[in-house]
Order: sequence, then C-alpha cells, then structure tokens
Amino acid sequence: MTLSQAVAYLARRNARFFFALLAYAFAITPLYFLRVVHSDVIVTSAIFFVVVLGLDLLYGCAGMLSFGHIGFFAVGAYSVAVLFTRFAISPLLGALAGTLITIALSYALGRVCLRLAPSYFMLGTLAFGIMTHSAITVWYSVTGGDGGLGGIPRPIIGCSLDTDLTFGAFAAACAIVLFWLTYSLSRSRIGRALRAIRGDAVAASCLGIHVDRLKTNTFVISACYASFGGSLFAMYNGAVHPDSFSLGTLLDLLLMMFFGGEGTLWGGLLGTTIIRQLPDIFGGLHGGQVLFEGIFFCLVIFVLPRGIAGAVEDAVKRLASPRTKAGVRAASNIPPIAARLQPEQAPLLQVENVARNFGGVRAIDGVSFAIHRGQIKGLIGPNGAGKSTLLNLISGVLAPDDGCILLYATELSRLRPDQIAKLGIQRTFQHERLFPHLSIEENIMVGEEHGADGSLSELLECALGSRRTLTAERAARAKTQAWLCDLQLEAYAGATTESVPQGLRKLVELARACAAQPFLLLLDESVAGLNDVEKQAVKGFIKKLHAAGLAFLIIEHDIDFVMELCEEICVISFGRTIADGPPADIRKNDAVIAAYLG
Amino acid sequence: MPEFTQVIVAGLSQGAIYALLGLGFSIVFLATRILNLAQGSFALWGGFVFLSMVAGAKIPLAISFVIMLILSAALGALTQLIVSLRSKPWRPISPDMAVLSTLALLVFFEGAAFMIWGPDPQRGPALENGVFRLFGAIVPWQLVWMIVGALIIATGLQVFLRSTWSGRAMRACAQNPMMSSLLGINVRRIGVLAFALGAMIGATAGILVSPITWLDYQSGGTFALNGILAYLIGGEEDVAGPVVGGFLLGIVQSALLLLPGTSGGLLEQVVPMLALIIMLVFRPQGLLARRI
Amino acid sequence: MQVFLQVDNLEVSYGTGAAVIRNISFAVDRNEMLAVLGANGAGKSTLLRAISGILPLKAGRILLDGADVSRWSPNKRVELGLIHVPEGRQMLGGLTVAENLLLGAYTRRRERRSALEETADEIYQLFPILKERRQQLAGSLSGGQQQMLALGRALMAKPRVLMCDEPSLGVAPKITDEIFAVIGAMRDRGIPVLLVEQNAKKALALADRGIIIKRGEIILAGPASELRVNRNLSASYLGV
Amino acid sequence: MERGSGFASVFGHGGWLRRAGPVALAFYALAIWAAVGWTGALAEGPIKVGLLLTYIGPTSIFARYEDKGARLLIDETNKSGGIGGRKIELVNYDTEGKPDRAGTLYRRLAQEDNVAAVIGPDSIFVLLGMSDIPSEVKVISVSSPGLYELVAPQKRRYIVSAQVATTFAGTLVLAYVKDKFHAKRLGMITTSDVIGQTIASTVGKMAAAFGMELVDVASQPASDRDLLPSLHKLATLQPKIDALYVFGSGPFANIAMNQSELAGIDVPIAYNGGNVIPELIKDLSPETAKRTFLAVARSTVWSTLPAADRQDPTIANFLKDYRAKFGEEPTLPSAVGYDMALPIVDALKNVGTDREKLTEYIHDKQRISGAQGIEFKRTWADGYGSDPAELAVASVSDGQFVFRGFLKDSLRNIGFTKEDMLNKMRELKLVAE
Repeated sequence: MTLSQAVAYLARRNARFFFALLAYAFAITPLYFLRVVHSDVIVTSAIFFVVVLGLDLLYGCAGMLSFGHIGFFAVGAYSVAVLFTRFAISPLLGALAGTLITIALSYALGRVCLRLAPSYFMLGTLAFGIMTHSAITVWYSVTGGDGGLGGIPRPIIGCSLDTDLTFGAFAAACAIVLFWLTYSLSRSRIGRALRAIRGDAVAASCLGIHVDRLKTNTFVISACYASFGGSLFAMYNGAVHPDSFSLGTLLDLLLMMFFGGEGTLWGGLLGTTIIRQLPDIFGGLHGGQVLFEGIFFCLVIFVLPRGIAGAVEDAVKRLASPRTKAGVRAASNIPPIAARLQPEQAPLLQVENVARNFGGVRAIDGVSFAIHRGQIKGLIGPNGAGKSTLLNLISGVLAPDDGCILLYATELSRLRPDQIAKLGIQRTFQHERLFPHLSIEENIMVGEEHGADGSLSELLECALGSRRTLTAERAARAKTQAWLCDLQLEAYAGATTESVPQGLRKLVELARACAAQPFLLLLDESVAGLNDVEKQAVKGFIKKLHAAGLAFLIIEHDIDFVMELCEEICVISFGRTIADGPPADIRKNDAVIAAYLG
Repeated sequence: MPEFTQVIVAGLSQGAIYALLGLGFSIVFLATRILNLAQGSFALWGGFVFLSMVAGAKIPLAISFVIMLILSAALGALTQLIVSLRSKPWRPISPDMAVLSTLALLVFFEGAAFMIWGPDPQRGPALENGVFRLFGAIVPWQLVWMIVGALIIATGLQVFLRSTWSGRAMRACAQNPMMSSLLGINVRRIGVLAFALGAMIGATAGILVSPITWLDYQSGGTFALNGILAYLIGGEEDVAGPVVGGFLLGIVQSALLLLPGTSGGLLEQVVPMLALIIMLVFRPQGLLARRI
Repeated sequence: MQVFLQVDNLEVSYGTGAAVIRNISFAVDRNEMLAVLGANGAGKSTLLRAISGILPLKAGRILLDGADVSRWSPNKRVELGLIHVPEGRQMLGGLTVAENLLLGAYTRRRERRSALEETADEIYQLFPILKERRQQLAGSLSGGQQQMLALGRALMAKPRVLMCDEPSLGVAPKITDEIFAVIGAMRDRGIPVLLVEQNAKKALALADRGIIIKRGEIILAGPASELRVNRNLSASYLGV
Repeated sequence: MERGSGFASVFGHGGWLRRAGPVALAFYALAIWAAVGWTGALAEGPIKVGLLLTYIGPTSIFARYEDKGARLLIDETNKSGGIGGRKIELVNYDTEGKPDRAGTLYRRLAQEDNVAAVIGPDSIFVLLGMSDIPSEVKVISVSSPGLYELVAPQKRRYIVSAQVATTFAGTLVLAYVKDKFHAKRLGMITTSDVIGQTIASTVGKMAAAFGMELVDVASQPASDRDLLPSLHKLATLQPKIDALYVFGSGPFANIAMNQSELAGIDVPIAYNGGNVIPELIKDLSPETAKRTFLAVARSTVWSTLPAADRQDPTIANFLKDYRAKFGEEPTLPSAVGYDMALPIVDALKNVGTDREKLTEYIHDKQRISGAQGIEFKRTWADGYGSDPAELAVASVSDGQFVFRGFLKDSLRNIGFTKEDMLNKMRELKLVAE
C-alpha cells in the first residue's frame, strides 16, 4: 500500500474524525486572525474538549450521566497546583499524581454509585462534585481556599511551553490524541458494548458483556479525562481557584456536551468553543449570559436533544446518496457445534428442584428437567406458570432461591449472566430486547464478538485500534453479513432497530444470540407475532442449527410449532412440572389439557 | 450547659432549613418520581418576590404571602407542563432527561433572578427580628417561625396525603400511574397539582429561611441540594422523612462543632455531602423507609 | 339504545409498529358477559387497554352507552363507569388494603362517606379475608388475595361496564372459582362484563357469548354454549 | 468492508471536497489574508488601557463602583483632548472572581489587546493567584488589593496598589474600640482562607500591641451565607467577649454583622473589608449599625467631617463630577477606582505609551493625591505607601457612614506612637527596605 493509499484508507475509515478536525480548523483560523476569538478561548476549548470527551464517552456511549466530573477536574488541577506550590514537583508529575488519585477516587465512587438507579447515580456523583469543591474551599491550609493558588509554571517537554502558541499546540495535540483514542474506542467492540448497556443492561449481560466491570472501568477512564483536563487547565492558567470548579462550571460542561451533541464526540468541539466564547459575546452582561445559558439549555433538552452535531449527522445521513452494496452472498455461517462439545458427558443442562419467590408469591416451586446434547426441548404451560422466570434463572438474570442448575458439572446458579453466556448458553427475550442505540448489524456484532469483558487491557487495545482488533472487527462484520443473509435480513443491515418491523426484530435477536456460537439456545416466544411464512423460515433455521449440534430450550405458545419441532416437552403450571415427555404423550396428558382448558 | 443547648439551637436552625426545603421536594418526588432540581428555584423566587413585595413595594406581610403563594403555584404548574412536554402517557420521561430538564430550568430561573434582582445577596424580611434566651442559649425568633413552619407544613401534608382524595390520588400515582388512571384519576392533573403544591411549599420555605441563609441568584442550587439531602436522609415514601432527616442532620452537624479542630465551613459544606454519600452507600432508601 | 358497549373496527399498535389488533368489532349488552379468548399474545389484553384508553386507537371507535369515547382520556372513561381490572392485579402496594378499596371509589369521591363505606362493607362480605387484612399493605398479600382486592377495588366504583383481564392468572383454582362467582354475580345484577381469560372452559361456562382472537383478529364468535363444543377452540389453544 | 457513511462520501475518494479542495483552499487563504490586512490597517487608534475587574461573585460589589470611578477619570481625560490627541480606550474584562481567569485575561490584554497598562484586578482574592503574570508579560497593574502584603516583594514592581483601607489600616480601628469602649477580650470572625487567616494573625498582633486579647477566631468560607454556627460559638465564649472583629470581603462581613445579632452578640464591632458601600449597611439593624466601626478614607465621610478637614479640592471635584455623571453618591470603591486610573493617566501624560517607561514612572517617580483623600508615595513603601494613621473612623447611622474621629487621635490616646506603627509595619513586611 502506498502512502497516499494508506492516507486515503485512514481518511475514509475515520471520515468523521478528520472531517470534524479539519472543519474546525478552517472555521476557527479566520475567527482567530480577526480577533473575534481569542487564543485563550481556543486553548481552553481544547482543554475542556478533553473533559467533555470523557463525559461523552460515559453518557453518549454508556448512558451514565455523571455530575461528579467537576470533582475529578478539580482533583487534576489541584494536584498540579498543590504539588508544585508545596513541594515544587513538576506539573507533569503533578498531572500524573492527579490521575492516580482520580483513579482511586473514581473507582471507589464508581463502586458505590454505579449500582444505584440513574437518578441516584446522578445525585451521588453530584454530591462528590460538590464535596470536592467544598473540600478545596475549606482546606485552605493546603489548597489556599478562596484565595486560590498561583504561580504554577507551564511544563517543559523538550522545549518550554511558556508561550500561548507552544502551550496551545501541546494542549491541542493532547486533545487530538485523546479524541482519536476515544473515537476509535467508541467505534470498537467496546463502544458497541457500552451502547448495548445503555440500551438494555440485562440483555447486554446475557450476551457476555461484563456489565459491572465495563461500566466501572469506563467511569474510571472517563474520570481520568476530566482529571487530565484539570491538570492542563491549571498549567495553562498558572493558577487555580475553587470558583473554577463550582456548579457553574459543571453546568458549562453539561451544556458543552448536550449543545455540541451527546454521543457524537466531535460535538464537543463545537460545544466547548461556543460556551467558552460566551463571556466575550456577553461582555459585562453576566446576567444575560446566565439567562441565555438557561434558555439554551432548555432548548437543547426540549428541542434539540441530540445537539448540533447530532442534527448535522442526521442531515448528512439523509443527504448522502444511498450506496448499494456489492451483492456478495456470504456462505452459510453455521459452525459445527458438536465438534466443540466434550463428548460422553450428558445431560447437557440439568435443572434440579429449582425454586424462586417473588415477595410472597412462589413463582417457581421445585422444577426439574434435563436437556441433552443437541436436543430441542419445549417448555410450555399456561400464562403465568413461570416459564420466563425459569429462563431467567437458567440465564442468570435471576438467582434461584433453592435448587441447582448444572451445565455439565458447572453450577450456574451463582454465576453472573455474562459468565453463563461465555459458557455457551444464549437466550432471547419474550419482548425483544434489541439495543436501540445500535444498528441491526451492530446488534448482531455484539453477539459475534462475545460481548466484552471490560478489562482495562481490552479497553486499551480497542482504543489503540490494534491490528488484531481491526482484523477481528472485519471478520465479525463479514460473519454478521452472513447471519443476516441466512435470515434474509441483509436489507436491514444499517437500519436502526426502530425502523425494523416488530416481527423481524425477534429474528434479529435470534441471529444475535446465534452469532455468539452457543451450544444451548434458550428461546422465549421467538415466533410470536410472525406470520406463517416467517414462522416456517424460523423453523427451518432452527432445524439447520439443530443439525449442526445446537441444543434448544423453546418457550412457545404456538403449540403446533412446539409439537413439530421439539423432541421433548416439559409442561409447567403454577411453578411445578406437571408433565415431561415426547410431544405425543403431552397431547394426551390429562393434566396438561386440564391446565390449559380448565 | 449553655454550650450544649446552644448546639441544639444551632442544630435546630440548620435542621429547619433542611426540613423546610426538603418538604416541597418530597411531595413532587412522591407524586411524579421526578428529582426536581428546579425546586430550589421555587424557594429562591419565593424569597425574592416576597422580599420585593415587603421591602420594595411595602405590601403587608400577610397579603404578600398570599400573593406569593398564588404566583408560586402558577410557577410550579408551568414547570410541570414544561418538564413533561415530551412525555406521553404510555412513555414517561426518562429519569436522566427529567433531571436534566429541571436542571435546565434551574439555570434559567437563576439567570432570570440575576436579571431582576442583581448579583448581590440580600436578606429576606424576617417575620420577627430579635432573639430570646432559652436555658442559656440564644434563640432567634425567626428560628421559632422556621420550626413551626416546618411542623405545620409537614402535618398539613400528612393530613393532605392521608385524608383527602387528591392526596390519596397522589400516592396512588406515585405507586402506579397506569393503574391510577384506570381508577379514574387524572394523572396529569395530579402531576401539575404536585408541582404547584411543591412550589408553594418551596416558596414558603424560601421566605422562612431567607432571613438566615440570605438570597442571591445562585442560592437555588444550594436550596435544591439541601432539600434533596433532607429528603434522602429521611427516606422515601414519607412526608415525615425530610423533617426527621433534616433536624437529625442539623443537630449532628452542629454537635460536631463541639469537637476541637472543626470549623463552621467544614460543617456547612463538607459534612452534608459526606452524609449524602454515606447514605447512598449504606442506606439508599433513607433512614425511615422500609428496606424493599 | 339497547347495546351498552360497542366496539367498531378497532385497530391498535404500539408506537409506530405494526397493528397488534385489527378490525375488531363486537357489542356487549346489559346482563351479558362476553368472554374474550385466545392464545397468549393474540391481543386480548391490548384490546382491553384500548377500550379503557391506556393505548390510543389507530382506527375504529368505541361507543359507551351511546357516547363516542374513542378519544377520551382513561380517567374520563372511568367517570362514565367503564372499569378495567388489568392483568397482573396492579396493586398500589404501598397503600393499605382499605386505602386501595377506597381509591377504587375515586370517581364517587363527591358522594357521602357512608355510601362508600356501605359499598366497602359489601365487598368485605364478598371477600372476608380482605376485611381481616384491611390495615395491611396491599403488596404483602398473596396472589389470590391481591386478585380479590383488585376485583373488589373495581367494584367500589359501582361499575357500569366491568372488564376483567385474566383474573385467574397465577391464582389457585379454588380462589379462581370464588372470583368467577363474584364476576358472575355482577353480570346477574345487570352489569355488562368483558372477561378476558385463558382458561377457556371456565370462562365459557360462565359467559353468555364468546369471541376468539388469533393474531389480533376475531376468528370465531358466538354463544358460549356453541363455542364450548367447537373443535376450533381447542385447536387454537393446544392444536389438539 | 466499510459501510458508506455520509461523511466518507463527502470526504473520501471522489468526494466533492477532494475535487474542489485546492481551489477552495486558495480562496480561503486569500480571504483571511485580506481580512487580517484590513483590520491591521486600523491599528493606529486610541491608546488601550485594560480594565480588569470582578463583576460577579462574592467580591463583585466593589467593581460596580470602581468601574464607575475609573470611567469617570478616563472620560474626563478623553473630553479634555485625551493624551496628545489620542483617546484612551478601556478594554474591559470580567475576572469572574477567579484568579485563573484573571491571569488568562491579563495575558490576553497584554499580548492580544496590546494595552499600555491595566486597571485592576480589584481584589486580593483574585490578585494573589495571578500575581506572577504582570511581571511575566511586563505590563503594570494598578490594583486595589486589601492585603498588599501578601504580594511577594519581587512582584511588586509590576503590581502597585491604589487602596488605602488596607488590612493593616483596617486593624487600627481596634485602637478606637480600645480607646472608646475599653474593650479587652476580642472575638473574631473571618474567612477561612489564606487571606482571612493572615488578617487574623495581623489582628492578633495588633490587639496585643493595643493591650487587648484575641480570644477566639471563627472562620468560614467566604461563600458561606449562614454564619450562625461560627457566631454561636463566639457568643458562648466564657467570659464573654467585649468586642467583635469582623473581616470579610464582599457580602460575608455584611452577613456576619447582621447575624451577630441573631447570635446574641451585642458588643462593639470592628469591621474591616474594604467595601465601604451602601450595600454593606442596608440590611444592618439600627442597633448593630450604631456599634459598628470601621476605618475609612476621608472621602467616604466627607459631608460629616469637621469643616477644617474638608479642604482637599481633588475630593470635592471628584464628588461633584461623580454625582453629576452617575446621579448617585460615590462610595469608597468609587474613589478607589478613580485612584486606580489616576496614576496610569498621569503616567501616560508624562511618559507616553511605552510599557517600561510607564512602569518606571508609576513606580518610582509618582506622588499622587487621589479621590480617597490620602497621598500615595510609591517609593516610601514599595508601591504601597500611604499613611494609615491618616484614616478616619466611621460608624453607621440612618443608612449613612458617619465620621466618628481620626485614627491618629485614638492611637495617641492609647499611647501608640508613630514609631511603634512603623515598627509594626516593618514586622508585617509592609515596608520594603
């Protein structure tokens, strides 16, 4: 590949990234030379952009809105300031120390707050943010209190960064590098996993995403952005003061993100620059500025919830000519599953005396059954009998109060859903749970990539876009294409989940589960709402998978469908097994008929 | 002895602020599950409007109070309408969007307050100036009013929620909005009512606390936080929560002042937020509520 | 006007998706119980939700005692006496049993208190267990008791039309019988009843007429006695 | 395989940007060059002077008056023909009360706006954090910090003060309290930051010098609004304090004095905070007002001064012009603002716009008597210099500051000599030697 080809490839692959940077540079240059925008506005915009990147990674991707980043911003700034003024430690080391402190603090805060409901998460992080502000105000013997701390020098990296130009270049370089890393992270499997969590944490976890760890690590990384931004801020200004880390600044940060466009990353460039420019626009009219910000904020929330960048992206999407894909019909995708199974051992899954209560109601009351290798098992019963609950117990969404669930010799009842998914059990949901923030193709890719285990090394690898991850991504994309072909859904690849008809969404969910290459698939009413032709297609699909060695547990109300497909059927009523056997026996079983028809 | 009683008095004073601000917050959250940050603005505006009427236009206290109640009810209702602009009966607004929109309104009200009343802090008109001595402690009369106000509002709310149709309907909406509408309850109207009521309580709180806390255009955020704090410590589902939680926090906070090496600033600013985080860690449902 | 509740060509969908029920028309008269039957996911609950106004209509209209209520909000329909006992009981779990019952009479809030208490006493007679537990929180009741409370709460409103969605769901057979008896008694008092049930035999034993819904459309309608012996019924459930 | 995003089609192979790119780029560069050239042609305009004050935040109360005072002088200068025919243009920014922002704006003033000198910043809370910048960019700042001693001596070349009611001067009001009320036990409430604590230590030393004891110092952050916890603490001290010293910039002090009554403290209050303005006293109850004492410049209590002391024409003119221009009574910060602009205008008239010459002139050669009614002799105390004993003591009556006496009289009465004072100032590093 020649250099120009490489550049062209990079430019095409990362069009949004380069487009945003170039457009920004082109727009800001004349404004700077005409003295409309001062250099400090541009430099501080770059600094705040770093913070907003972190916020946007957290909210735009993972859907967690943190009000605590103002605190981490302060930690970064004050680490530089305090360490320099008290111990004459160089600002860059100060920034490093700030990052370390932030990692510890954000990890602790994350562990506390991430398990809370969204509004309480916001409150908890807000409390942290305010407490940090209060602490630096009150602890004046170290932080200088309301007097602030001054005299922080600009760092020296090879050359001294003491002019606005050199420091500006340094800050811009930092911002661009972080922008690049965040951008490639958000496009990677991690980005997909985060958006999956934002849409539906339970489904995400059932696809093998280690939700807690991924959320915590993302929170920590995002906090580090804020801390590093704070360090840059302190170095640039040469001084810190509690008022720069107050609620007002938090509002600015939020406004930067939402006005720019949450979830787009590059929207932050617009947001930061405009908000930083506001004082110069309003001059002495501070009240006007606050009022304007309020109106602005309301407008963004109520009228333009995706911000400017979101609106631009939508417009571009509409304008861009729809390009037809080369009609490559990928080969069938179904891997030979039997080969991956340990032989000899049977049954595959064993459910023994499982029980589960909800409040005072015993929803599952001692159910036992077994699924053998490569078997299709049906699970039927009247409404409210506890079928879906049972599926939740097997997939780890709920923990049983009693009894045990064994996959070969592995006890599942104490494992998390993502661990169970990794062991080779996948499921679909009664009401489809596709990830609304991902396209159809990306939904399946989440399955194809086996979720994400959220470890730091995985995050790092994805952010750096290593050759391995890129190859893996290309492979996953190709395989996904094959799955879509198998189900004749290729026309919907890039579509949003909302635009796909209800019935087909269930198929996508099925494909998503299959893509994770399980050897046991739990289906919860997969054909409800499909017409006969579609049902036949699904039936054929299931048979093909079955032929490859995949085992099934199928909950279905369409009795014909169940009777035809299943080798064995287990019937439950009032949380108890009332029959278990081949379809022909079940049809004739009096208890079953009574349970259904009364 | 006087030191001890003085700590109690200081604690009650701080607690009354928490309690008063928490009550309005709790009624809105109880009925609509919206974490209403704009609640702080209701207190701020109530205090400022009252100040302008009493000190500026020289309108008698009682009349000003009634006018202010009417105005704040309208403001609350308007807020509810704006916040639920994008929500549909079958698709309620998501919690983060709800918080963000009330935050946006908080900023908006802050800016408007700046434009009208300027940047300086101002002292609200006290219902009764002066102090008296009780067991050696100096007690401002305003404190008596604050405590009485908090207790009256709390009792009133309790009676309202337990023994009136609107109150019961409000509790029903909190539990299950869909079912409530099937019982014939107009869920939207109850939401508006809750915001109006919350705003009236908030404004009353603003009037009562502003002689102590003062008012500036940025006080709204502080007020909202104090309210949330009292509410969280007291626990959900109960009007008594903010009162108990508020007074408890206030007294604990002042008692810390007896320890050597503590300063007022530490207590005023760090301790409450620390308490909030501790609550979220160990007892997110609050002190009074049952563990669910 | 004879027919009390009339439903014409109803079409409903969730959000922008495809229609969940289509083209559904029927009428229920006074003194009549109509059983709505069908497999899970056929659209029975959706139908009731549309009638009570929780879901907006895409097409069609609903006439209640001659008034077109198609565009009315749910609470206005309740004011007219259209009472819906939704699926899954929908307790106000944090309120006591007595408060749950009282809120059932929300539409009668302008009546004298003694009148409400009279109705409550009637309900306590029907379900004595509720009287025992009236100071308990509704959330702490067992499934069967909750279903009784849900029905009792509906009766507090003095319904003019009663719609019950799977009152037997997760309830032991004995209690189901009790509940069905009360629903039957309501019909005998002249209240039109719309009963959605999965337990087809029990429902048809009680109801006067029935309709069977499959994939959002009526596939069979007729007097209960005929439906009971219709072979298609079992087919649509069990495929026997 | 890459999905066709809209951005790629604009940007990638055969995208319009690629085709039209070079031409567009050329036009773009040309346009910028032309525009910059055009604005550059306007360069020879008025003389620019920075006006960097704090218009929001706790100390913003000063700025509104300082702004007016400074503008009064600049407008007068411009009306009378400017400096050698060139008008003075104020480039005005808001520090927002943050030293970091102030520092950045100071750089902007020096490097992008090319000002000759800067009026401001106005508060020690802002100045302290950014005190490196003026010497870094070599543009002099005429500021008004209440606590000039906290500015390191080596930075004072590029930062001079135009404020007379300084910390040290403010603490002298204790002499009056001692003289008139024979107070012995002093309680103090101050802000919990470096500034508040430095003042507390100064107060402690001065109280000892006057034969008083500073019993307890309560402090809270300047942004706090409810100071009752601290005041209650002071109120319960045993034996009781017989005077209260209040320090606080912005509303803090106002609130402290006001709430002292709620805490049941009814002893004389010595106040020090610089912002001697109507907003400070409008919420004070008559009882508190009567026992509040503060050290002020003469212009603040001009109308209540003995006639013999009302001779200074500068002050009289300032008062007259200010009233005429703004239709309100000037305050001490108005006079401070005027006095901040005064040395710069004076220097511009004498040495022109060269920054170094301006700095040297203001710093070394200038003796100036401004609107505050006190003569500055910069060389005497390294940019600081005025005689604190020249201040008057005021208290509040009917919402006005009323003259109560001269500090020099009280100092004499309690036997504190001029020599004692100089020694104390040396000890506090107020005098550079």
